[in-house]
Amino acid sequence: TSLHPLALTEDETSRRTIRWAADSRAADNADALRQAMWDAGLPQDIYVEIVAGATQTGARQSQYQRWLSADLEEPDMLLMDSGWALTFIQRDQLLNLDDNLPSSLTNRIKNEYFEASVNTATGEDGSLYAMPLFPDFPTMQYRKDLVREAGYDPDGNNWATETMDWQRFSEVTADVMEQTDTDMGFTFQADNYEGLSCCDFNEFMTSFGGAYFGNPEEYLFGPIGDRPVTVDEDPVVQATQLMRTFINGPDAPDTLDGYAGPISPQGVLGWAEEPSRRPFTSGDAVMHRNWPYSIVINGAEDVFGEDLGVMPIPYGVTADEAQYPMTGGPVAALGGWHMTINPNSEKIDMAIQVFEAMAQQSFKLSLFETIGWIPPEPSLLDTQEARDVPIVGRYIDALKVAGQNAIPRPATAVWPLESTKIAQRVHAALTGQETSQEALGTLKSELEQIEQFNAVD
Amino acid sequence: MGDVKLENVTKRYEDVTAVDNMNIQIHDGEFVCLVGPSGCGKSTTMEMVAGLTMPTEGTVHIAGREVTNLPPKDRGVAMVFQNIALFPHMDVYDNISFGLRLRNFEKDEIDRRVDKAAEVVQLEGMLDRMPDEMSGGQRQRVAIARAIVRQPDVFLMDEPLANLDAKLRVHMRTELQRLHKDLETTVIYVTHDQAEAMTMSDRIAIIDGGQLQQIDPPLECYNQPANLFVAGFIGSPSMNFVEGEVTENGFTSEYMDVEFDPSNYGVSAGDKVTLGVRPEDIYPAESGRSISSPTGEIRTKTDVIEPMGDEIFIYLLLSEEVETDLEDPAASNQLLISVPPDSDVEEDQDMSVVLDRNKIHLFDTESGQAIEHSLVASPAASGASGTSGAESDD
Amino acid sequence: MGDVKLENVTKRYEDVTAVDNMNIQIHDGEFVCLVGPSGCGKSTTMEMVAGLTMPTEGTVHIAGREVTNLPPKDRGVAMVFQNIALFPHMDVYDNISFGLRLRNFEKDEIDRRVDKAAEVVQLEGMLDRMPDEMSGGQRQRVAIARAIVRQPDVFLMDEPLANLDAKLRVHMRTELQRLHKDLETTVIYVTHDQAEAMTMSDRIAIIDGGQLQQIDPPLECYNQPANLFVAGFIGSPSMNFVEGEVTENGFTSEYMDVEFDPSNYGVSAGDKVTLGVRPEDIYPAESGRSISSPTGEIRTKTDVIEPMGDEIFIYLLLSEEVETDLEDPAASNQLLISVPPDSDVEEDQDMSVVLDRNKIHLFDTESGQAIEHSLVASPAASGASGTSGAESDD
Amino acid sequence: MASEGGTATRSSDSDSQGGYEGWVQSSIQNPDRAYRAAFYVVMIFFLVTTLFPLYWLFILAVTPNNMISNMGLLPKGFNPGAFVEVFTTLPFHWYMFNSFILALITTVIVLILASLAGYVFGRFDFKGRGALMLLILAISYFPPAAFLLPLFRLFTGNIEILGLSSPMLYNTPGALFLPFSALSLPLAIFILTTFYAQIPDGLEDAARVEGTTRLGALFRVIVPLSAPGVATAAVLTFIWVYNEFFFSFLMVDGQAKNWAPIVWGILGYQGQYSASYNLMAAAGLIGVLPIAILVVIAQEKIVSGLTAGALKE
Amino acid sequence: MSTEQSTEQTRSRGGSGAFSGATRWVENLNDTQFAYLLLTPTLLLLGVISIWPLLSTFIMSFQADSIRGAAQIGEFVGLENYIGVLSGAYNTVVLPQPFFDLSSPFTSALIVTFIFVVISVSFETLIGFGQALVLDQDFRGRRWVRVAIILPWAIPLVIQGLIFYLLFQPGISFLPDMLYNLFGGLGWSQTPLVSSSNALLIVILADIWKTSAFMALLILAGLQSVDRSLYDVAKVAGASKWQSFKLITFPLVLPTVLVAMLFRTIQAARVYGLIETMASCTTVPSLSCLVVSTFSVRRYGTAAAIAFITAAIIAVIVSVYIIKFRDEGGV
Ligand SMILES: Nc1ncnc2c1ncn2[C@@H]1O[C@H](COP(=O)(O)OP(=O)(O)OP(=O)(O)O)[C@@H](O)[C@H]1O
Ligand SMILES: Nc1ncnc2c1ncn2[C@@H]1O[C@H](COP(=O)(O)OP(=O)(O)OP(=O)(O)O)[C@@H](O)[C@H]1O
Ligand SMILES: [Mg+2]
Ligand SMILES: [Mg+2]
Repeated sequence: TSLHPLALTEDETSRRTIRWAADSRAADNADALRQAMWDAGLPQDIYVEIVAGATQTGARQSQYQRWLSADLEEPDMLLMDSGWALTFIQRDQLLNLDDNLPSSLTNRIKNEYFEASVNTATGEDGSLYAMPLFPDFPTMQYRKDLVREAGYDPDGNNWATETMDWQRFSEVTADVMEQTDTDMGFTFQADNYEGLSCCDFNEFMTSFGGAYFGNPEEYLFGPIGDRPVTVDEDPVVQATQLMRTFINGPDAPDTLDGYAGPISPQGVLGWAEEPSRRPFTSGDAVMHRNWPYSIVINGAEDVFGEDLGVMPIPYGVTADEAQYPMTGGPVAALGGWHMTINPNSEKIDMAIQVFEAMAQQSFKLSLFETIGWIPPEPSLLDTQEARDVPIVGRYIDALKVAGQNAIPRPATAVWPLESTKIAQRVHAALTGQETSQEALGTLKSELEQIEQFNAVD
Repeated sequence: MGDVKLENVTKRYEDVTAVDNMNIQIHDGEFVCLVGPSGCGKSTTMEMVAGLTMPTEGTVHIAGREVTNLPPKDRGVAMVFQNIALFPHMDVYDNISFGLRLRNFEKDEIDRRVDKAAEVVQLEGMLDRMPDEMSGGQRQRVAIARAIVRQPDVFLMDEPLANLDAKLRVHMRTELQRLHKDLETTVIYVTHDQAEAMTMSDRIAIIDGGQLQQIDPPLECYNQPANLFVAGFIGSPSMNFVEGEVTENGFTSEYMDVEFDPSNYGVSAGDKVTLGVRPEDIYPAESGRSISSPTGEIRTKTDVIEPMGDEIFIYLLLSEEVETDLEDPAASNQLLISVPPDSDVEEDQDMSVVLDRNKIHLFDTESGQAIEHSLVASPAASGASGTSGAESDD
Repeated sequence: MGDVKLENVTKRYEDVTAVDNMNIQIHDGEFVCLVGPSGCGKSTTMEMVAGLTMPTEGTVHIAGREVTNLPPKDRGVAMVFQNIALFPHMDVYDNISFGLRLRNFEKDEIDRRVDKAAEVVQLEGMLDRMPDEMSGGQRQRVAIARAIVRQPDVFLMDEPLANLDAKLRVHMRTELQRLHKDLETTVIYVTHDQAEAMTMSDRIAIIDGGQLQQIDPPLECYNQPANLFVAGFIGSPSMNFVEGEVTENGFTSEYMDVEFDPSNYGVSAGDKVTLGVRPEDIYPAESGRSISSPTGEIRTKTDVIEPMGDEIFIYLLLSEEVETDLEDPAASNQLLISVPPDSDVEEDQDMSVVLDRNKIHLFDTESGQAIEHSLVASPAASGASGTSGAESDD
Repeated sequence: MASEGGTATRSSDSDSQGGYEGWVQSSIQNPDRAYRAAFYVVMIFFLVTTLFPLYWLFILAVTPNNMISNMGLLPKGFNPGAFVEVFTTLPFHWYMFNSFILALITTVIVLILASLAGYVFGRFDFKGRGALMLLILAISYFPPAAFLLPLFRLFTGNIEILGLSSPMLYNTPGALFLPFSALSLPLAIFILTTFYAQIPDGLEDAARVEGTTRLGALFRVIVPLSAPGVATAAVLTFIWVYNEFFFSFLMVDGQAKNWAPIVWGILGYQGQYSASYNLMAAAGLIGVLPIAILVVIAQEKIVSGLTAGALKE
Repeated sequence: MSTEQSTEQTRSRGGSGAFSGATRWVENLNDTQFAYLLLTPTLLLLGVISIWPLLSTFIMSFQADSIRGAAQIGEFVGLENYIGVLSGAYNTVVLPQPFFDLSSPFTSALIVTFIFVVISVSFETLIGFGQALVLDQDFRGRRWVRVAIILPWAIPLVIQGLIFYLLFQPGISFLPDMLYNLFGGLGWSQTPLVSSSNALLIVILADIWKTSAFMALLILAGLQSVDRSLYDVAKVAGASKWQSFKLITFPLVLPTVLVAMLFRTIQAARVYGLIETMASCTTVPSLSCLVVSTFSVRRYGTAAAIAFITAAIIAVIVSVYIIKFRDEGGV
């Protein structure tokens, strides 16, 4: 119908097409994915057309928003960020999987998938509205060669599963920097953007036992206006000050004593994922916090290969010492994407078949292999097939730890606004415009106002 | 059918009345010249005929139908614009053939007509020039060619020859006349060249201040001007005027007297009248030319002498005290005469002249209306002909 | 000091030579008219003096210094453009005062001069009009005013009066002459109006095909044209030409013979010559005018008759077989004469005419150069004066 | 004698002061030379400032993606392969094709509509002229987001008028060129109004007497004579549409076969976290090529002195 | 008699009578009717694609946000959204940045937008004029210089953002360190893209870089349309180059310049994409940023209200233009 030369030359005649709004990574590997689905039992006459869609998660969210609000029949399936799938679920804009998928499948998801992921796919009524396709957890990547050169023994000390606390981390980093004459120690993301509030800062904060809204088990997803705002508590302040210490060194104002520094360049204040990865990839940094996609890049043979080390993110306090459940220890912000079904679709039956295929082990492993998307079940990570996957397979252990300690962002209807405020204030504290105390105090009052104003009545 | 009729046509701009209650009827196939001082409304009149300007009041008829609200393209007119208005993005060929191409003429026919027109205006071989690569006169000729390739009902030509040299003008004049004759097209023609107006037109319409002063055949306008304005305007150099008064036995003024019987001409003693006489109707008394009815000798003194090649203009002072006013040759205290080129005159010499009574005009000084055009023709009954400013034919 | 000198000036466009090796010297304070057929290079010459067009070859001097590469603003010239070119975004006042404002004249002085100029061109009261609210003639007058408010060393005027009516032209003519006299400015003036050229200029430069043909005082050009082109171009109606041959005892052609002694004029039997005589130098034999030295009677037949008001043109056919060629009045087989307006002539009547030997010109048919301007003046020694096309003063 | 320079009121000016013949001479010649020199300095300044960011883009394109960090003024490594990879990674040429076609359609629509509107606004005085111009101008006051929601519903068949639902234009060119046309119209109308208003009446008159209709005069005389303005309006519209960001992104799902424009192609090199800066840069440079060619062609139309020789007035 | 008329008649009889009938009808309309006839297609397109959507958005601006339920928009609340935005009540609880806040000017949308408009439009006009004057000259290689100068305008927004984002990104480009060493003392940040004031300047710079070409192109067209013979007159009248420019060129291109400035002002007042691709709305909030960020979280009522407030502010600026330049402009 689009009368485009490309559409006219396309040959899909013999198959029934179903459209899946995925992303460019899936679209780039469309043929392999289709093959994997067929291999996993999808009837051969079903042809899954993969639409890349917007690449930025925010843009994608708005796009889905428009599609679903306009009651479009297509695309039939949508790949949704675990960070905001809930908002669609809460608005009743997705197909209830409990009612449509075989219960064997839904039960398996609920019981065997990473719990944190499932939480972000479950509605207030307890029904499943999305099927986690893959989770995403950041890890700490490091230059094994440099670390060794400085006299450390990461393998011997089992860094891959038993990460260190921030203090030791800072010392190691500073030491390696100095000994190996490396420009930068630790690169991470502290730009004034969603990634700071959802992830980087969230990790620092949670690893000290802090939380945005009190006990995460209870309040992570609401109720808005009826939960405590705890951003001015000590762990949160500490997290901010620790980040400042990394950037400015312990002698600067509003920092923590006892940590080594500065180990991070001022640049991190303007860096999101890619800018922060580049110095690491080009060999100018010792430590780097990032998502698994960058493991694939940095672990490639022509970059660091085996010299890339991966460990869970360091911690401030252990889970036991932490104030709230789900906090403390080597936390990792939860990312990842879910599969959902457009309730207006005329091909729900086909979509269900696709879901079933996607839930097969073989498919998940092939996703892991072709794109590097981590299987959503911890058990799968233990398989040899998983370990055999090139590059990422080497780092399964660290990823598993991260997955088990994943902390989702508090994605509610007001999260986008709150996220902006958190990023702004934290960033202001990091750049030294305000002290951590001041900034977080203000933040608290702002968040409280937002919660109040948008309270569910 | 290409007769043109303007009925009570008025065109007012914000603070100017360009054309004021104009009534003209031009017959099919007639060649009418519009003349008048700069700014008198000639171009405006043309534009209203063409449909480019909407009259504020009144109606325009062409070929018997009212066209006041018809667009130009449906009026069957072709026009040469005073400002030339070539299409600067088209070469000469395209400019000339523009109207034909619009009408989907065949290529051959277009070529034929364009070639013919280019030949008429002597622009053969320049068909691929752009307007900005031509001289002023050449541009004007393109504009003429553009109009004449078409064969409209009415030709409107607004000073089409203004930028051409004398020789080319004569040539173009005959070409245009031939065209007029061949096509039997009505032509309305604005010119400031008296020779053109005299030789080309069937009738001349003299306009002043937006008002029609007289419309009559050329010689009639020359010999029997309807009023002082026409008398002064037609003829170059202009008619000499002497203001004075009627006495019992004729005309008197500070500088000269002419005898006649006032009752013959419907004037009476005390009336303010102006006497008009053309330069060629004044003769040096000693020239020895025999005139049937001369006036008495008038004593003057020569002042400025302008040899023109084929004749000599002499400014004669009627009074000792003043100097020649070259700007206003018709000033009351001076006479301009024209003598053959071989005449032997010098400045500041006394000269007596006589006027040809046959050719003396009398005007009412106040209204400017003509009273009589000859002090010989007898009865007052004939009156002045053509005195009405408006068209007499309707 | 405002003398202007063009030395070997040539201007070539891609495929046209607009001005061809021109040498002119114009003295300080002189009033020179450039005349010539349309497209002959007058405007181009002016533009080169003004500095708007760079000569392809040659040099331009103004006031004694070479200005060939000087920008217009440093040449001290003011110009009236043939295409008028008013500034469309300025009202009349601003247009006229443009040059003065550029020179930071005081407001009072500007007002004074603008008022004066507006008065000269009779545009008082129109100072706040915009150009597009004016008639063609009014615009042209603004252009003149714009030039004359300034007091430059050299005035360049390119057909400044083309769009004005006869009366206004006469007025403007005198005004410009007065200005010229008052300011003692050099004036170079392009006109196609012979009367203008004759009355206004100190010398007339006749140009043809980009080449200077003659530059001499007006009457000299009229009476002693340097060549056939000048003879035919100057004078309206044009000189009559009859091509023929020199015999032992004079001139002979198909249509007429004129007797003279060839040896007196440096021609010899067998030479192809062209005889030229102006319309006013031909008289009907019976007119009874006494001419000092008439030729024998020539039998002709009247054909077209054109009454002009102040004179009548008669086209005489020298041969029975042909028709009058109105386009080329100088065609060899016909004569155009001018008679007084009261003459009694009709078409197709026999008429014998005599020529004034004093006023007969002889030209070399091939080269076109003048041989003699009078068949009375005796010795061949005097030769033809002013035959050189180039400036004789340097 | 009376020369201009002698006028008393004239404020002191340079060239009448005799004496320093040489100085005068050089002051007459030097300004021109100095002017020329200054001109070249200015031109080079403009060239450097406009081209430097493009040079930077080129550096990015030829530096292998992983080497893009700590960049200086020279590329690190040299990898022209990016210019090929651009096409193998994504059907970038199809995105360019889509943008090109959309820009073409829009430009044609806009030029036609804006010509008509510019003609009446520029050359007619009629009741409501000012108000209408303001209304049209006012449309451009609004951020594009203000149109989005209703338009999206309109283009996805969600609006019912008299029982008929609006056509489903989502993922078709219509969903793009319609809003493109509507949003680029105001600028084009104002540009053309200005230019058409400047064409002397005499030329339009001449065309009409020669037998054109008013519209004929518009398209045969006024439009060609406003070539600089029309070409500029066309170039501006074309480029704007070619690179349009907002609706391009929202009115199609991003597939080349669904008429997704170039912005989708460029963003396609960007992942959730990772970005192939080198490919984006290469794509940016490649994407600019059609425009550069267009400008070269269109500038032939932007020629000077179009009205020269037209009028004597 | 005359042949033209008859030829014409035969042709039109042979041709499409309906068409010539329509032409005749059109030609006979009076000016006002004719004007509206020609405006019809434009008004139709704008009516459906622009005006109708604006009206429905206008209605939305009087409705409450609905960020949770399935309904896109809430109940009618009158002027509440406008009051909330303008009074500052929404500053924290709805908007990511204050709408107008003198105490933190660089995070206040109105002030940021204002600074952006004033600085970028004035520089773009000056530079664009300069570029147009250069391009108007005749010199060798002019065609290539022309292309070069116009090229920035052809760079897609995303790429423009990329260029400047990477240019000012520490760790990627040499520039931030260099600038920090030079201007660090003056408060220039090591990470300029996250300092509101620095980032605003960079965004302005990027905008000037790209959009001067827009101005240049438009002004160049104006310059090219000036009748060359007027310059001849001016030259002979003694005008220097500067005087010709001031008295002839400038007044004659003024309408074009005004149109260019007018639209640039309008566009600049709606700046969003550039900010988002380079520095993000969090750092450099503009009015449009507020619209988009509220819009993208489904606060449609608020977004609509801010859109109309933005339009109203632009309308105020535009009326300044119109009143000031009523005579020169085509408006
Ligand atoms: N830009 C140009 N390119 C080519 N030829 C030109 C150009 N300008 C003028 N010419 C030619 O040069 C010749 C001289 O032109 P010029 O304008 O000097 O004539 P002119 O004597 O002023 O004529 P006119 O009396 O018609 O104004 C003409 O034949 C004209 O066609
Ligand atoms: N648009 C206008 N606005 C105001 N007045 C105008 C306008 N057009 C013409 N006029 C005035 O109307 C009068 C008649 O103008 P028109 O052009 O008809 O004169 P004209 O007889 O052709 O004169 P010319 O011989 O100088 O060309 C003039 O006084 C002129 O100033
Ligand atoms: Mg006129
Ligand atoms: Mg000329």
